[in-house]
Amino acid sequence: MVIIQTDDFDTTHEYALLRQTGPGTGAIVTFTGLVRDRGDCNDVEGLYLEHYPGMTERVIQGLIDQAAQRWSILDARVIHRVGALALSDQIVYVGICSAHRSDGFAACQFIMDALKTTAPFWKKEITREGGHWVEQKASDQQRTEHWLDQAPD
Amino acid sequence: MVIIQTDDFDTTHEYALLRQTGPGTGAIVTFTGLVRDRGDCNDVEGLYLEHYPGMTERVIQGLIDQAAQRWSILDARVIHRVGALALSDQIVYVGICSAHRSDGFAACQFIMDALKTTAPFWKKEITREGGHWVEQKASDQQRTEHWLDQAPD
Amino acid sequence: MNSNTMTVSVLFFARLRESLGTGELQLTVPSATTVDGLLTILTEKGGPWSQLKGGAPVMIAVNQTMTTTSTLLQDQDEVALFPPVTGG
Amino acid sequence: MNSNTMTVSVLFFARLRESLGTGELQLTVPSATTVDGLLTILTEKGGPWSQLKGGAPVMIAVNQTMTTTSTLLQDQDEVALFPPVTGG
Repeated sequence: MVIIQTDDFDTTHEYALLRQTGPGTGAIVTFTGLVRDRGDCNDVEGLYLEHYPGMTERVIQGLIDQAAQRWSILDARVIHRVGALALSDQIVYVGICSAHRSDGFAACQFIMDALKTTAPFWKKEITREGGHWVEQKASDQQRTEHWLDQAPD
Repeated sequence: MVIIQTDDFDTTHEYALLRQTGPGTGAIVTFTGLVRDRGDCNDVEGLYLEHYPGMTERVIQGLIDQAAQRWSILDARVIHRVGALALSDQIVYVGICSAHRSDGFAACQFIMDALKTTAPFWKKEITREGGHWVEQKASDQQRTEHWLDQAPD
Repeated sequence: MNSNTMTVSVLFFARLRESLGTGELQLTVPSATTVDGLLTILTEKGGPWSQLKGGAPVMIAVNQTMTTTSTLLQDQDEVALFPPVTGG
Repeated sequence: MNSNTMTVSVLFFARLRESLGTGELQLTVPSATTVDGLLTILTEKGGPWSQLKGGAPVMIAVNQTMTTTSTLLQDQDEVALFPPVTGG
Protein backbone atom coordinates (compact mmCIF):
# COMPACT_ATOMS: atom_id res chain seq x y z
CA MET A 1 0.00 0.00 0.00
CA VAL A 2 1.49 3.33 -1.11
CA ILE A 3 -0.09 6.64 -0.14
CA ILE A 4 1.14 10.10 -1.19
CA GLN A 5 -0.70 12.91 0.57
CA THR A 6 -0.35 16.47 1.81
CA ASP A 7 -2.15 15.69 5.09
CA ASP A 8 -0.39 14.33 8.14
CA PHE A 9 -0.66 10.57 8.77
CA ASP A 10 -1.53 8.64 11.90
CA THR A 11 1.04 6.02 12.87
CA THR A 12 -1.46 4.52 15.36
CA HIS A 13 -3.87 3.76 12.52
CA GLU A 14 -1.10 2.30 10.35
CA TYR A 15 0.14 0.10 13.19
CA ALA A 16 -3.41 -1.16 13.84
CA LEU A 17 -3.70 -2.16 10.17
CA LEU A 18 -0.35 -3.96 10.28
CA ARG A 19 -1.46 -5.88 13.38
CA GLN A 20 -4.52 -7.16 11.50
CA THR A 21 -2.35 -9.25 9.17
CA GLY A 22 -3.00 -12.35 11.24
CA PRO A 23 -1.51 -14.78 13.75
CA GLY A 24 1.56 -15.46 11.59
CA THR A 25 2.91 -11.96 12.30
CA GLY A 26 5.73 -12.02 14.84
CA ALA A 27 7.42 -8.70 14.05
CA ILE A 28 6.37 -5.19 13.11
CA VAL A 29 9.15 -2.79 12.12
CA THR A 30 8.32 0.85 11.48
CA PHE A 31 10.33 3.83 10.32
CA THR A 32 9.10 7.42 10.56
CA GLY A 33 11.06 10.31 9.10
CA LEU A 34 10.59 13.75 10.70
CA VAL A 35 11.56 17.27 9.62
CA ARG A 36 14.87 17.97 11.39
CA ASP A 37 16.31 21.38 12.23
CA ARG A 38 19.65 20.57 10.56
CA GLY A 39 19.85 19.40 6.97
CA ASP A 40 21.97 21.02 4.26
CA CYS A 41 21.26 24.22 6.26
CA ASN A 42 21.60 24.55 10.03
CA ASP A 43 18.50 26.59 10.79
CA VAL A 44 15.75 24.76 8.93
CA GLU A 45 12.27 26.09 9.74
CA GLY A 46 10.34 23.82 7.41
CA LEU A 47 10.38 21.93 4.13
CA TYR A 48 8.55 22.05 0.85
CA LEU A 49 8.25 18.67 -0.88
CA GLU A 50 7.56 18.36 -4.58
CA HIS A 51 6.96 15.05 -6.36
CA TYR A 52 6.08 13.53 -9.72
CA PRO A 53 2.51 12.25 -9.29
CA GLY A 54 2.03 8.81 -10.78
CA MET A 55 5.70 7.94 -11.07
CA THR A 56 6.18 8.27 -7.30
CA GLU A 57 3.55 5.64 -6.54
CA ARG A 58 4.90 3.32 -9.25
CA VAL A 59 8.48 3.53 -8.00
CA ILE A 60 7.56 2.91 -4.37
CA GLN A 61 5.24 0.02 -5.27
CA GLY A 62 8.16 -1.41 -7.24
CA LEU A 63 10.37 -1.18 -4.14
CA ILE A 64 7.74 -2.98 -2.05
CA ASP A 65 7.55 -5.71 -4.72
CA GLN A 66 11.35 -6.07 -4.72
CA ALA A 67 11.38 -6.27 -0.91
CA ALA A 68 8.66 -8.94 -0.99
CA GLN A 69 10.69 -11.01 -3.44
CA ARG A 70 13.87 -10.72 -1.40
CA TRP A 71 12.52 -11.18 2.10
CA SER A 72 9.59 -12.97 3.66
CA ILE A 73 7.17 -10.17 4.57
CA LEU A 74 3.42 -10.24 5.20
CA ASP A 75 2.52 -6.59 4.55
CA ALA A 76 4.18 -3.27 3.77
CA ARG A 77 2.67 0.21 4.11
CA VAL A 78 4.43 3.33 2.85
CA ILE A 79 3.13 6.88 3.25
CA HIS A 80 4.99 9.96 2.02
CA ARG A 81 3.80 13.51 2.48
CA VAL A 82 4.27 16.33 -0.03
CA GLY A 83 3.76 20.09 0.13
CA ALA A 84 4.64 22.40 3.01
CA LEU A 85 5.90 20.76 6.21
CA ALA A 86 6.89 22.36 9.53
CA LEU A 87 9.74 21.51 11.87
CA SER A 88 9.23 18.11 13.58
CA ASP A 89 6.39 17.19 11.18
CA GLN A 90 6.15 13.62 10.00
CA ILE A 91 7.41 13.19 6.40
CA VAL A 92 7.48 9.50 5.63
CA TYR A 93 6.33 6.20 7.15
CA VAL A 94 7.39 2.66 6.27
CA GLY A 95 5.71 -0.14 8.21
CA ILE A 96 6.48 -3.83 7.63
CA CYS A 97 5.07 -6.93 9.22
CA SER A 98 6.74 -10.32 8.96
CA ALA A 99 7.01 -13.62 10.79
CA HIS A 100 10.67 -12.98 11.74
CA ARG A 101 12.33 -9.75 12.75
CA SER A 102 15.33 -9.99 10.42
CA ASP A 103 13.06 -9.90 7.34
CA GLY A 104 11.14 -6.93 8.73
CA PHE A 105 14.26 -4.90 9.52
CA ALA A 106 15.87 -5.65 6.15
CA ALA A 107 12.74 -4.84 4.11
CA CYS A 108 12.05 -1.61 6.03
CA GLN A 109 15.61 -0.36 5.70
CA PHE A 110 15.87 -1.39 2.03
CA ILE A 111 12.65 0.44 1.12
CA MET A 112 13.78 3.63 2.91
CA ASP A 113 17.28 3.54 1.42
CA ALA A 114 16.03 2.91 -2.11
CA LEU A 115 13.16 5.42 -1.78
CA LYS A 116 15.72 8.11 -0.95
CA THR A 117 17.58 7.63 -4.23
CA THR A 118 14.91 6.44 -6.67
CA ALA A 119 11.49 7.89 -5.75
CA PRO A 120 10.88 11.24 -7.50
CA PHE A 121 10.61 13.58 -4.52
CA TRP A 122 12.51 16.84 -4.14
CA LYS A 123 12.94 18.61 -0.85
CA LYS A 124 13.39 22.33 -0.44
CA GLU A 125 14.62 23.50 2.94
CA ILE A 126 13.02 26.70 4.17
CA THR A 127 15.22 28.94 6.34
CA ARG A 128 14.93 32.60 7.33
CA GLU A 129 17.03 33.43 4.24
CA GLY A 130 14.67 31.64 1.85
CA GLY A 131 14.45 28.28 0.11
CA HIS A 132 17.27 25.85 -0.74
CA TRP A 133 16.81 22.74 -2.89
CA VAL A 134 18.48 19.88 -1.02
CA GLU A 135 21.38 18.11 -2.79
CA GLN A 136 21.39 14.32 -3.01
CA LYS A 137 23.97 12.84 -0.67
CA ALA A 138 26.69 10.46 -1.80
CA SER A 139 26.06 8.46 1.40
CA ASP A 140 22.45 7.87 0.33
CA GLN A 141 23.59 6.66 -3.08
CA GLN A 142 26.08 4.30 -1.42
CA ARG A 143 23.43 2.87 0.89
CA THR A 144 21.24 1.99 -2.08
CA GLU A 145 24.16 0.42 -3.95
CA HIS A 146 25.01 -1.61 -0.85
CA TRP A 147 21.68 -3.47 -1.25
CA LEU A 148 22.47 -4.26 -4.88
CA ASP A 149 25.84 -5.72 -3.85
CA GLN A 150 24.37 -8.04 -1.27
CA ALA A 151 23.21 -11.48 -2.21
CA PRO A 152 19.61 -11.97 -1.04
CA ASP A 153 19.54 -13.18 2.55
CA MET B 1 14.09 3.65 29.65
CA VAL B 2 13.47 -0.02 30.42
CA ILE B 3 10.06 -1.26 31.54
CA ILE B 4 9.19 -4.86 32.45
CA GLN B 5 5.47 -5.38 33.04
CA THR B 6 2.67 -7.91 32.83
CA ASP B 7 0.24 -5.36 31.35
CA ASP B 8 0.01 -4.62 27.65
CA PHE B 9 1.79 -1.52 26.37
CA ASP B 10 0.58 1.28 24.12
CA THR B 11 2.84 1.91 21.11
CA THR B 12 0.99 5.20 20.46
CA HIS B 13 2.07 6.51 23.86
CA GLU B 14 5.66 5.34 23.34
CA TYR B 15 5.83 6.94 19.91
CA ALA B 16 4.50 10.23 21.31
CA LEU B 17 7.27 10.21 23.94
CA LEU B 18 9.92 9.52 21.28
CA ARG B 19 8.61 12.43 19.19
CA GLN B 20 9.10 14.78 22.16
CA THR B 21 12.88 14.40 22.00
CA GLY B 22 13.18 17.65 20.06
CA PRO B 23 13.81 19.20 16.64
CA GLY B 24 17.07 17.26 16.14
CA THR B 25 15.12 14.01 15.68
CA GLY B 26 14.93 12.97 12.04
CA ALA B 27 14.20 9.26 12.42
CA ILE B 28 12.13 7.04 14.68
CA VAL B 29 12.60 3.28 14.29
CA THR B 30 10.37 0.91 16.23
CA PHE B 31 10.21 -2.83 16.60
CA THR B 32 7.28 -4.69 18.13
CA GLY B 33 7.35 -8.43 18.72
CA LEU B 34 4.02 -10.29 18.73
CA VAL B 35 2.99 -13.80 19.83
CA ARG B 36 3.06 -15.86 16.64
CA ASP B 37 1.12 -19.09 15.99
CA ARG B 38 4.28 -20.96 14.93
CA GLY B 39 7.32 -21.16 17.16
CA ASP B 40 9.05 -24.37 18.22
CA CYS B 41 5.49 -25.78 18.04
CA ASN B 42 3.11 -25.26 15.13
CA ASP B 43 -0.11 -24.68 17.03
CA VAL B 44 0.85 -22.11 19.66
CA GLU B 45 -2.15 -20.76 21.57
CA GLY B 46 -0.22 -18.50 23.92
CA LEU B 47 3.00 -17.96 25.82
CA TYR B 48 4.11 -17.79 29.39
CA LEU B 49 7.13 -15.55 29.98
CA GLU B 50 9.31 -15.86 33.06
CA HIS B 51 12.17 -13.48 33.88
CA TYR B 52 14.80 -12.69 36.51
CA PRO B 53 13.61 -9.44 38.10
CA GLY B 54 16.43 -6.97 38.60
CA MET B 55 18.90 -8.64 36.28
CA THR B 56 16.55 -8.21 33.30
CA GLU B 57 16.43 -4.43 33.71
CA ARG B 58 20.22 -4.24 34.24
CA VAL B 59 21.01 -6.27 31.15
CA ILE B 60 18.67 -4.29 28.89
CA GLN B 61 19.90 -0.94 30.25
CA GLY B 62 23.41 -2.18 29.50
CA LEU B 63 22.39 -2.91 25.90
CA ILE B 64 20.91 0.59 25.53
CA ASP B 65 24.17 2.05 26.91
CA GLN B 66 26.22 0.00 24.45
CA ALA B 67 23.97 1.11 21.57
CA ALA B 68 24.35 4.76 22.64
CA GLN B 69 28.14 4.42 22.62
CA ARG B 70 28.21 2.77 19.21
CA TRP B 71 25.65 4.85 17.36
CA SER B 72 24.35 8.39 17.59
CA ILE B 73 20.91 8.02 19.15
CA LEU B 74 18.76 10.54 21.02
CA ASP B 75 16.50 8.22 23.02
CA ALA B 76 15.75 4.52 23.42
CA ARG B 77 12.68 2.94 25.01
CA VAL B 78 12.40 -0.80 25.66
CA ILE B 79 9.34 -2.54 27.10
CA HIS B 80 9.10 -6.29 27.64
CA ARG B 81 6.07 -8.09 28.96
CA VAL B 82 6.15 -11.13 31.24
CA GLY B 83 3.49 -13.58 32.42
CA ALA B 84 0.67 -15.08 30.36
CA LEU B 85 0.28 -13.81 26.79
CA ALA B 86 -2.31 -14.73 24.17
CA LEU B 87 -1.89 -15.24 20.41
CA SER B 88 -1.11 -11.94 18.61
CA ASP B 89 -0.41 -10.14 21.91
CA GLN B 90 2.41 -7.63 21.99
CA ILE B 91 5.52 -9.04 23.75
CA VAL B 92 8.32 -6.53 23.30
CA TYR B 93 8.83 -2.98 22.06
CA VAL B 94 12.07 -1.22 21.12
CA GLY B 95 11.77 2.41 20.01
CA ILE B 96 14.76 4.54 18.99
CA CYS B 97 15.01 8.14 17.91
CA SER B 98 18.04 9.55 16.17
CA ALA B 99 19.06 12.33 13.79
CA HIS B 100 19.81 9.86 10.99
CA ARG B 101 18.00 6.69 10.04
CA SER B 102 21.04 4.42 9.80
CA ASP B 103 21.83 4.93 13.51
CA GLY B 104 18.22 4.26 14.47
CA PHE B 105 17.97 1.05 12.45
CA ALA B 106 21.31 -0.27 13.73
CA ALA B 107 20.59 0.52 17.40
CA CYS B 108 17.08 -0.96 17.25
CA GLN B 109 18.22 -4.17 15.60
CA PHE B 110 21.28 -4.52 17.86
CA ILE B 111 19.18 -4.14 21.03
CA MET B 112 16.65 -6.73 19.83
CA ASP B 113 19.31 -9.21 18.71
CA ALA B 114 21.31 -8.89 21.93
CA LEU B 115 18.19 -8.93 24.13
CA LYS B 116 17.24 -12.29 22.61
CA THR B 117 20.48 -13.92 23.73
CA THR B 118 21.47 -12.03 26.89
CA ALA B 119 18.37 -10.78 28.75
CA PRO B 120 17.12 -13.35 31.29
CA PHE B 121 13.68 -14.15 29.87
CA TRP B 122 12.34 -17.65 29.23
CA LYS B 123 9.40 -18.37 27.01
CA LYS B 124 7.07 -21.32 27.39
CA GLU B 125 4.83 -22.06 24.44
CA ILE B 126 1.32 -23.14 25.35
CA THR B 127 -0.35 -25.59 22.98
CA ARG B 128 -3.36 -27.89 23.37
CA GLU B 129 -0.91 -30.59 24.53
CA GLY B 130 0.54 -28.43 27.33
CA GLY B 131 3.58 -26.26 27.88
CA HIS B 132 6.95 -26.41 26.11
CA TRP B 133 10.00 -24.36 27.16
CA VAL B 134 11.39 -22.78 24.01
CA GLU B 135 14.97 -23.69 23.02
CA GLN B 136 17.45 -20.92 22.21
CA LYS B 137 18.11 -20.80 18.48
CA ALA B 138 21.60 -20.99 16.98
CA SER B 139 20.52 -18.29 14.51
CA ASP B 140 19.81 -15.90 17.41
CA GLN B 141 23.24 -16.59 18.88
CA GLN B 142 24.84 -15.92 15.50
CA ARG B 143 23.00 -12.62 15.08
CA THR B 144 24.35 -11.39 18.40
CA GLU B 145 27.88 -12.51 17.55
CA HIS B 146 27.62 -10.71 14.22
CA TRP B 147 27.38 -7.38 16.12
CA LEU B 148 30.54 -8.23 18.09
CA ASP B 149 32.42 -8.93 14.86
CA GLN B 150 31.51 -5.65 13.27
CA ALA B 151 33.66 -2.59 13.78
CA PRO B 152 31.46 0.27 14.99
CA ASP B 153 29.92 2.11 12.03
CA MET C 1 2.00 16.70 -37.10
CA ASN C 2 2.68 14.19 -39.87
CA SER C 3 4.33 10.79 -40.02
CA ASN C 4 7.78 12.40 -40.00
CA THR C 5 7.19 14.08 -36.64
CA MET C 6 5.80 13.15 -33.28
CA THR C 7 4.59 14.95 -30.19
CA VAL C 8 6.03 14.40 -26.75
CA SER C 9 5.31 16.11 -23.47
CA VAL C 10 8.27 17.15 -21.37
CA LEU C 11 7.94 17.69 -17.62
CA PHE C 12 10.40 19.54 -15.38
CA PHE C 13 10.59 19.29 -11.62
CA ALA C 14 12.08 21.07 -8.62
CA ARG C 15 15.16 23.26 -9.22
CA LEU C 16 14.93 22.60 -12.97
CA ARG C 17 11.26 23.63 -13.12
CA GLU C 18 12.07 26.82 -11.22
CA SER C 19 15.12 27.82 -13.25
CA LEU C 20 13.44 27.07 -16.60
CA GLY C 21 10.27 28.87 -15.50
CA THR C 22 8.01 26.05 -16.71
CA GLY C 23 6.76 22.69 -15.50
CA GLU C 24 5.58 21.24 -18.81
CA LEU C 25 6.07 21.63 -22.55
CA GLN C 26 4.43 19.95 -25.53
CA LEU C 27 7.02 19.52 -28.29
CA THR C 28 6.77 18.33 -31.86
CA VAL C 29 10.04 16.66 -32.79
CA PRO C 30 11.28 14.50 -35.69
CA SER C 31 10.30 10.82 -35.52
CA ALA C 32 13.02 8.60 -34.07
CA THR C 33 14.36 11.36 -31.83
CA THR C 34 16.27 10.03 -28.82
CA VAL C 35 16.25 11.59 -25.37
CA ASP C 36 19.68 12.96 -26.23
CA GLY C 37 18.24 14.53 -29.40
CA LEU C 38 15.43 16.06 -27.36
CA LEU C 39 17.96 17.55 -24.92
CA THR C 40 19.85 19.08 -27.88
CA ILE C 41 16.63 20.65 -29.21
CA LEU C 42 15.89 22.08 -25.74
CA THR C 43 19.40 23.46 -25.14
CA GLU C 44 19.14 25.35 -28.45
CA LYS C 45 16.57 27.60 -26.73
CA GLY C 46 19.63 29.10 -24.97
CA GLY C 47 19.76 30.86 -21.59
CA PRO C 48 18.84 28.58 -18.67
CA TRP C 49 18.02 25.77 -21.14
CA SER C 50 21.71 25.23 -21.80
CA GLN C 51 22.03 23.64 -18.32
CA LEU C 52 20.27 20.53 -19.69
CA LYS C 53 23.54 19.38 -21.26
CA GLY C 54 26.83 19.63 -19.45
CA GLY C 55 25.40 21.31 -16.36
CA ALA C 56 24.37 19.71 -13.07
CA PRO C 57 23.24 16.08 -13.50
CA VAL C 58 19.79 15.66 -15.03
CA MET C 59 17.76 12.51 -14.38
CA ILE C 60 15.50 11.23 -17.14
CA ALA C 61 12.25 9.28 -16.95
CA VAL C 62 10.26 8.23 -20.01
CA ASN C 63 6.68 7.22 -19.27
CA GLN C 64 7.54 7.29 -15.58
CA THR C 65 10.45 4.84 -15.80
CA MET C 66 14.04 5.96 -15.28
CA THR C 67 16.10 5.73 -18.42
CA THR C 68 19.18 7.06 -20.20
CA THR C 69 19.81 9.55 -23.02
CA SER C 70 20.04 6.83 -25.70
CA THR C 71 16.34 5.89 -25.37
CA LEU C 72 14.38 6.29 -28.62
CA LEU C 73 11.18 8.30 -28.07
CA GLN C 74 7.72 7.34 -29.34
CA ASP C 75 4.78 9.56 -30.22
CA GLN C 76 2.89 10.68 -27.08
CA ASP C 77 5.74 9.75 -24.73
CA GLU C 78 5.94 11.58 -21.43
CA VAL C 79 9.52 12.64 -20.78
CA ALA C 80 10.44 13.98 -17.34
CA LEU C 81 13.69 15.81 -16.56
CA PHE C 82 14.68 16.46 -12.97
CA PRO C 83 17.57 16.82 -10.51
CA PRO C 84 18.69 13.83 -8.40
CA VAL C 85 15.86 12.96 -6.01
CA THR C 86 15.91 13.91 -2.32
CA GLY C 87 12.80 12.53 -0.65
CA GLY C 88 12.45 10.44 2.47
CA MET D 1 28.04 -19.77 60.07
CA ASN D 2 31.62 -19.04 61.06
CA SER D 3 34.61 -17.52 59.25
CA ASN D 4 35.25 -20.83 57.46
CA THR D 5 31.84 -20.85 55.81
CA MET D 6 29.65 -18.42 53.93
CA THR D 7 26.02 -18.21 52.89
CA VAL D 8 24.92 -17.79 49.31
CA SER D 9 21.48 -17.74 47.79
CA VAL D 10 20.94 -19.80 44.66
CA LEU D 11 18.10 -19.01 42.24
CA PHE D 12 16.72 -21.33 39.54
CA PHE D 13 14.62 -20.27 36.58
CA ALA D 14 12.36 -21.73 33.91
CA ARG D 15 12.86 -25.41 32.99
CA LEU D 16 15.52 -25.75 35.70
CA ARG D 17 13.20 -24.31 38.39
CA GLU D 18 10.43 -26.68 37.32
CA SER D 19 12.55 -29.83 37.17
CA LEU D 20 14.32 -29.11 40.49
CA GLY D 21 10.99 -28.20 42.12
CA THR D 22 12.40 -25.05 43.70
CA GLY D 23 13.12 -21.46 42.71
CA GLU D 24 15.50 -20.52 45.52
CA LEU D 25 17.85 -22.10 48.07
CA GLN D 26 19.96 -20.62 50.86
CA LEU D 27 23.19 -22.60 51.16
CA THR D 28 26.04 -22.51 53.63
CA VAL D 29 29.22 -23.51 51.83
CA PRO D 30 32.95 -23.42 52.63
CA SER D 31 34.63 -20.03 52.16
CA ALA D 32 36.40 -19.66 48.82
CA THR D 33 33.94 -21.96 47.05
CA THR D 34 33.80 -21.37 43.29
CA VAL D 35 30.67 -21.62 41.17
CA ASP D 36 32.03 -24.98 40.02
CA GLY D 37 32.34 -26.09 43.66
CA LEU D 38 28.78 -24.97 44.32
CA LEU D 39 27.55 -27.00 41.33
CA THR D 40 29.36 -30.06 42.71
CA ILE D 41 27.68 -29.59 46.11
CA LEU D 42 24.28 -29.31 44.41
CA THR D 43 24.74 -32.34 42.12
CA GLU D 44 25.51 -34.43 45.21
CA LYS D 45 21.83 -34.08 46.11
CA GLY D 46 21.26 -36.60 43.30
CA GLY D 47 18.15 -37.14 41.17
CA PRO D 48 17.27 -34.08 39.03
CA TRP D 49 20.16 -32.14 40.62
CA SER D 50 22.68 -34.20 38.65
CA GLN D 51 21.64 -32.29 35.47
CA LEU D 52 23.56 -29.25 36.79
CA LYS D 53 26.81 -30.82 35.61
CA GLY D 54 27.12 -32.54 32.26
CA GLY D 55 23.46 -32.11 31.33
CA ALA D 56 21.88 -29.43 29.14
CA PRO D 57 23.83 -26.14 29.19
CA VAL D 58 23.39 -24.11 32.40
CA MET D 59 23.95 -20.34 32.35
CA ILE D 60 25.37 -18.73 35.48
CA ALA D 61 24.90 -15.23 36.86
CA VAL D 62 26.51 -14.03 40.09
CA ASN D 63 24.95 -10.88 41.53
CA GLN D 64 23.00 -10.49 38.28
CA THR D 65 26.04 -10.53 36.00
CA MET D 66 26.76 -13.42 33.66
CA THR D 67 29.87 -15.34 34.62
CA THR D 68 31.65 -18.70 34.35
CA THR D 69 32.17 -21.67 36.67
CA SER D 70 35.63 -20.49 37.79
CA THR D 71 34.22 -17.44 39.63
CA LEU D 72 35.07 -17.37 43.35
CA LEU D 73 31.95 -16.76 45.45
CA GLN D 74 31.68 -14.24 48.31
CA ASP D 75 29.46 -14.34 51.38
CA GLN D 76 25.89 -13.18 50.55
CA ASP D 77 26.38 -13.63 46.81
CA GLU D 78 23.28 -14.22 44.71
CA VAL D 79 23.93 -17.06 42.27
CA ALA D 80 21.40 -17.71 39.52
CA LEU D 81 21.33 -20.86 37.37
CA PHE D 82 19.16 -21.01 34.28
CA PRO D 83 18.78 -22.41 30.75
CA PRO D 84 19.83 -20.32 27.72
CA VAL D 85 17.51 -17.31 27.53
CA THR D 86 14.64 -17.10 25.02
CA GLY D 87 12.96 -13.70 25.39
CA GLY D 88 12.08 -11.11 22.77
